[in-house]
Amino acid sequence: MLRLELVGISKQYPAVKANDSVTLRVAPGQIHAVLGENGAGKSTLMKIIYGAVRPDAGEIRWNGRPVQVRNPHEARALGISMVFQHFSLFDTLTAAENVWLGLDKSLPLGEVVIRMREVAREYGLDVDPMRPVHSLSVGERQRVEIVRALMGRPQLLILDEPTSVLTPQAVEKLFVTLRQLAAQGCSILYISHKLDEIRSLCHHCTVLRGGKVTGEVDPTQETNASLSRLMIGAEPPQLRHVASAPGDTVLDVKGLRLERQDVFGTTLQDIALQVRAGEIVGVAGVSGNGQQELMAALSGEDRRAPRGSITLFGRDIAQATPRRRRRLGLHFVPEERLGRGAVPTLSLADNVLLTRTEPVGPGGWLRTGKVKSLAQSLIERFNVKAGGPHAAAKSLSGGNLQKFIVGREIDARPKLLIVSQPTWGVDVGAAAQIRGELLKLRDAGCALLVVSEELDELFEISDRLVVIAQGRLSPSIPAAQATIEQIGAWMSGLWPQAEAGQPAAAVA
Amino acid sequence: MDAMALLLAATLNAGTVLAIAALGLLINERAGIVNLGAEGMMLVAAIAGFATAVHTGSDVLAFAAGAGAGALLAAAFGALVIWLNTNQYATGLALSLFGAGFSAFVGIRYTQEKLPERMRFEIPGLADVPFIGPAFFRQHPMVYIAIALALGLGWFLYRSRAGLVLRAVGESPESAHALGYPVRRIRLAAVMAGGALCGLAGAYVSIIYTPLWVEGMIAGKGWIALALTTFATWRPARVLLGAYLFGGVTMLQFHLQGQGVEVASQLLTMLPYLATIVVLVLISRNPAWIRANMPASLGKPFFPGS
Amino acid sequence: ALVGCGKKEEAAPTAAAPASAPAATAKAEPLKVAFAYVGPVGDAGWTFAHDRARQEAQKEFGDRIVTSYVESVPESADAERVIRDMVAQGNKLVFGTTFGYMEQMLKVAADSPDVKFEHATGYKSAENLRTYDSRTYEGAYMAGVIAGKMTKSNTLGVVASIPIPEVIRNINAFTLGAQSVNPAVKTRVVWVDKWFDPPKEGEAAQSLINQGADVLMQNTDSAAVLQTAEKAGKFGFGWDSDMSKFGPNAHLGSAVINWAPYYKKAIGEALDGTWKTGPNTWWGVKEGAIDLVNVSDKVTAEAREAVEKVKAGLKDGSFAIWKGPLTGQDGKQLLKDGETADDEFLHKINWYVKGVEGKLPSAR
Amino acid sequence: MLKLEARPQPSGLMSWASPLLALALTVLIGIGLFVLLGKDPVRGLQLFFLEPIKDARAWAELSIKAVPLVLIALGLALCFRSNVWNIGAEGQFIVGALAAGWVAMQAGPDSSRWIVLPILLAGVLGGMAWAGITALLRDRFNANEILVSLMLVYVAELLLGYLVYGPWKDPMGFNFPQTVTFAAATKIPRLFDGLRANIGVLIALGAVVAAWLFMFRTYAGYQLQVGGLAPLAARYAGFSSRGALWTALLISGGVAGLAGALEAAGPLGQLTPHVPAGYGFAAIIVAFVGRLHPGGITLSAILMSMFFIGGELAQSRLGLPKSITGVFQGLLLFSLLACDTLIHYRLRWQRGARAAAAAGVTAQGSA
Ligand SMILES: Nc1ncnc2c1ncn2[C@@H]1O[C@H](COP(=O)(O)OP(=O)(O)OP(=O)(O)O)[C@@H](O)[C@H]1O
Ligand SMILES: Nc1ncnc2c1ncn2[C@@H]1O[C@H](COP(=O)(O)OP(=O)(O)OP(=O)(O)O)[C@@H](O)[C@H]1O
Ligand SMILES: [Mg+2]
Ligand SMILES: [Mg+2]
Repeated sequence: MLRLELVGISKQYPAVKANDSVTLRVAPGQIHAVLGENGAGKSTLMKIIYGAVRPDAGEIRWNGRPVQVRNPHEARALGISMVFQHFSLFDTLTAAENVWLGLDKSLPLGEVVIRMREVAREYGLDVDPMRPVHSLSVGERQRVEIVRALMGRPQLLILDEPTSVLTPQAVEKLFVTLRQLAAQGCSILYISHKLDEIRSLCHHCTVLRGGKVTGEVDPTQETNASLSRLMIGAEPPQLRHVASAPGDTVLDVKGLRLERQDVFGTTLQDIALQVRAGEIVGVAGVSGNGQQELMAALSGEDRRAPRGSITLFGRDIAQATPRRRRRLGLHFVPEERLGRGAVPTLSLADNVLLTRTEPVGPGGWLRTGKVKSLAQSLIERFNVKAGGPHAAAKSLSGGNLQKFIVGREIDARPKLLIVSQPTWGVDVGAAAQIRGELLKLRDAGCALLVVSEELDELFEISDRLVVIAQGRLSPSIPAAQATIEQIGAWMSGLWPQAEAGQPAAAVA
Repeated sequence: MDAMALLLAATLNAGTVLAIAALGLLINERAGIVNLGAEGMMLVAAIAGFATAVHTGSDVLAFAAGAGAGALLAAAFGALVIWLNTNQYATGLALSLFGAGFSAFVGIRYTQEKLPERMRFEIPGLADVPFIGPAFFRQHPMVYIAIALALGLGWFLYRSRAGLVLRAVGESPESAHALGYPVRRIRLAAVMAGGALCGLAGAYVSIIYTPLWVEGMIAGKGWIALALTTFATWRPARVLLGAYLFGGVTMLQFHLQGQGVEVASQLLTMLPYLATIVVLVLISRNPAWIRANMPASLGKPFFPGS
Repeated sequence: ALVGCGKKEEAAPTAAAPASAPAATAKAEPLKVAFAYVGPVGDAGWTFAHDRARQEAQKEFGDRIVTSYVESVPESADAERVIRDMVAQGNKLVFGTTFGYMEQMLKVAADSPDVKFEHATGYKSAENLRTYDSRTYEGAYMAGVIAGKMTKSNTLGVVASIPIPEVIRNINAFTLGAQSVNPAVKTRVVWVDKWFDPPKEGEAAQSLINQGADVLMQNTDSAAVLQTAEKAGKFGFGWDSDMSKFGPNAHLGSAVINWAPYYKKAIGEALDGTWKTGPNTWWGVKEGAIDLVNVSDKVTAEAREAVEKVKAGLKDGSFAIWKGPLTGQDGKQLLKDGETADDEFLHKINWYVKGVEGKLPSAR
Repeated sequence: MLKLEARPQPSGLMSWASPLLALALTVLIGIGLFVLLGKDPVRGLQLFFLEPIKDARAWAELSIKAVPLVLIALGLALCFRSNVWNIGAEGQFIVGALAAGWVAMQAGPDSSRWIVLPILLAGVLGGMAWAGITALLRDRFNANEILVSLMLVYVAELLLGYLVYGPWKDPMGFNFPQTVTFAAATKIPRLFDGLRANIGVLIALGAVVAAWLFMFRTYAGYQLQVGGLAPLAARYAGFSSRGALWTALLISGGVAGLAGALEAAGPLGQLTPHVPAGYGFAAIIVAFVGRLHPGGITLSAILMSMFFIGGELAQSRLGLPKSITGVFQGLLLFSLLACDTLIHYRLRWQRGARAAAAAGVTAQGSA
């Protein structure tokens, strides 16, 4: 008997059909992958199973019996738990309170704490129930989410992109837990863009494209290329990676120390880093280890850096404004597209003005014609799918907006481009295009600093790698000489020159 | 000494209106909704309560009518803000203006009405203790209810599961929604509870504090109640404290005048407002303090992705 | 709330009677008379008293006049528009019933020579604008006589609005009245800076009671002070109109203004063409414009007698309130023995008499 | 079952139709109200929508009310677009009037007509200074600007009271709370003989154009709005949020102060405790009903003034209570906010059992 069977599930959103007659069958104890590019409808399907979204048509069978899942409470009552793509935790509440909120039975809080400890011990997911969530690392937060999901002893656990924020070691630990769960008979629905993970973990894989099922395969029998073909209908373009010929030092950071500004932030300590013209330096690390703070200090959003700690072409820019840095040739692509890299409600044309001042005439007068034509040229050059220069930024899909923003900065002919998470949540096709553009820029002699949590990506495009952990930066290592395991170890703060006194504690 | 006791008593009385309304707004804000319409709700509740008292002669019914009127207006506000996602500030201001106009409009025929004789309350035994008696134990029951409300609300927010859910909704409606909590209905309930308390406070003004109906008689108390929630960093006990402090400054100003202090009355009257500003500055100066207490989604719209 | 709305029909102000006069019988067009009020009519107080007089005048002249009013006209630039509109509507006699319309009325009067203007409590006049007022201090003095007899703490309290001569006069008269029967009396004053703000008036009254006052008077427009006295078991008075129902136990009497005699006179003059500008008309007990009414049973016969004596004296002119020796708060002699104050002296009053505590806010 | 459904693109048609729909809704409710009160609704509508614009005099009177509303609302629109919640324009208006009044009182009978310029300038500076307090406390201490600016309204009112009751009192005024009437030279020039409309109309029209250009055609205006829409994006771009805070508050305080100066040296001609006439608060509605757009603000200020004047007329002609104005204004803003939903959503009629089952979710739309 199947644990879960979906028959002909459809869901129409005003603009798109997110699910189109989807059929899915999950056996007990099976780890079942759902694969698909951005917007393929994976999350929607999971939310339908979890009762958070209502399907327009179709049937859900649970253990052979047709059911209506009207809301997450009912899903949990049936034995379905979910860990969301975007964490659904409450920062100011404690871990125990967060878990409590995910339980339906009105257990007293004290009992929740006891049960949490039990579950944690059983699956090796240690978390301190009494700590407020904002004081936890990303990995710990995810453990809270998983513990919450497991508290109800589920028969089906849904995990939506759980590994995008974990170190390779933490991913391995998670897989151990998941395999243990599956062995106990719990079914798992596992969503990821990472083909390697799916091939090593999952027993079965359903591929979605444009809301429709395009294939059902045994992932262990597939290659990355064949999965990719199912997913996007083509293999991703191969990157042409020629050896770099680094030139002069463009960015020189030394002795950068920055007290954290925010109780939930990280203090930067003794950061030293050089980026030369014509090379890409990749910064690896688990999120929350100081990347945000480092980017803010480099971009000028945080201008408290000590004088002389950041120089661009030998010129001190530690306390320069972002606009001045841009004039000197430093451009930056932040990780949040909506709300930081672009103003959601403004048009693409207006968003051009965020970092580009060519259309600003004397006296601060705007030449609206020029603004529009610049936006139009970006749309064309970078192949952005949008309704034109007047389309609001928020109307674009994530990948297309990312192309627009990266394009906007590349088009400005930067001398140093700093990019944070260039392909976060972007599908394979768009990611390949963006990486290609970055490499082209490098070949044209620009210096690039790329921060990413995806090691594959860093290995693919970087010439040198550094690792950030607990607000400190490792020495750099040529990408060709580094291995995933080594970088994974460094991500826990364990690199050779780290002082002896430094705690070797795992970060995640 | 006796004058001191009476000053304390008057302070408690004056602070009660603010305390009840501010506790209501605190419930709103804990759920993430700012309702700038407090003044309007209180006005409509004041006339609703007063009219009910005139017609039925029952204070209990009058308070119920006030609370009901407040809740009703809050529900209208909530429908706009929570379901149609209109701007919270603009909608609240509209409610304030509408409430002022509407209460005046409906209240015209009540301006010359008077209420039946007010009962006097005292707690037997305690009321006769020197100093303490006149200061604390000869008050309208609503004064004690306000204190009980603050304590109860503190317990509710920090000890009960329902309170935890309320805080969770104000902290991150998206997460609460993902967990299956009916965020909008919870918010509406919070907004209506807040409206009901504002209504109770409004009714207290027109049937107990100044047993009359007069256009605009809330005279800014709704706005001050709004300031109190920030002042109190969204903690019930501190709301109570702030309300008494404010009531105290108001009464002190009259006291000083009566004592013949040589300062222009206008300057003395400024005191409560200046005090509010000063306290706001002192509280807000420490962003960490605000950050750790302020409901993170306060004033932001929520679009459930269902 | 909706119920109240439905019932409004009966309660809607009927005053602004449409100009549908019985057409055939009237020989001449009726004279249109308009009143601009500063507050809503409904309250027991200043505007209420004016409107009562308007109604009386309407009754007196029947279909020879048509009266209308606009209430709650702010004393801002808006007043000018309202008054201009009254002129544009064909009103030939316009009453402005608060001081704050002074400049606005002067401007409109200058532009409308064929319309006559009557301005209450002002001090500027023109060819077609004259002023009128009431000697409210006479009522305050009579209330003071009762207060002096009734106080046990020998402390009186006054909730005062704004420190213009009229209000200061009333505080002084109240004190003088009390001292005439009880020399030990002191008066405490709290200013609320508003004519009409019941909650604030109530708070001020409470504060006075807390400081020992057991008989209160107010020179503000609501019954809040009386109500506060009632709640605290103290005494108070009605002001401008009879307020006894707001504090049946606390109420000792109401100092009322009756504008009807003046309104009848002014309208009559306008009707028969004898209206002309002149000095301020300042009527009091003598002309029937001021009275202390509805004196409570709690007031001793002795006190009543004293009040009646004052009233009779004011009526026949044998008694003067402002008569030397009059000593100021600071001990300075304001009127020598036997000297009586003239109106000029009263208009410029800017001091407290001895026995009033605290400092006068505007004396600087 | 009616269901709200998100539109893929905001509707251009609805953004025009929504204000009209809101007005229609308000009028409809108004008619109901008139009927309920036993008044002739046609006459009532006439008083609100025809009388206030029937001739030159009526337009002149309308302009007296509309000019301060337009000026203040323009400043507020800039603030709200920058996400600065200045709701204390009333206080800035008062202090503007105070500063202007102080200059006007320095003028003697032989002062030149040009004294009007320093008077207006003083108004601007006064308003700016008062708004500057809010900006300072927000900037330095992070104090909530809604509450600070609001408390400062009360303080400004009392300050005005203190001055006109005390130091600035007309010595010949029998102690009445008012300053001397200003010298003739200080009077804001009128546009036409016999009508009260003054050059404030021209100033307001100029301000409308200037505000439009600033908001939509200058880099500075753009920066301000980015700060309002997405503070993080503004920081990323390097637009100073402090600069935006100060600019928005100073400009809006300045225009509110200017409006105060025009009022004091225009229709009032002296300072009394009655300088504040509620313009600062009414302008908030004007700004929102006008969609924070200069053109819309002009129209909505005219509409709002019609409500004010119509309310007065309804009182004197029909015996309706004055408070009906407030009811209408509140209703208009409510219905506009509700109608604006239709820009981003459409109403769909949904039938059948599924709809009934989904009743709980229905009202929630599907955003
Ligand atoms: N609440 C919603 N309203 C309208 N459209 C939606 C909504 N939620 C999702 N969509 C659209 O439905 C489609 C499927 O979205 P879904 O989130 O299921 O994709 P996904 O496969 O999870 O993508 P990703 O890999 O980016 O997480 C997308 O085009 C998305 O824009
Ligand atoms: N974090 C908490 N967890 C559980 N109970 C709490 C918590 N915080 C407060 N309480 C309890 O809730 C009630 C009222 O809380 P409230 O926050 O209003 O108190 P407070 O006096 O303002 O707090 P503090 O003393 O910290 O300033 C009290 O009984 C208090 O002990
Ligand atoms: Mg997804
Ligand atoms: Mg506490």
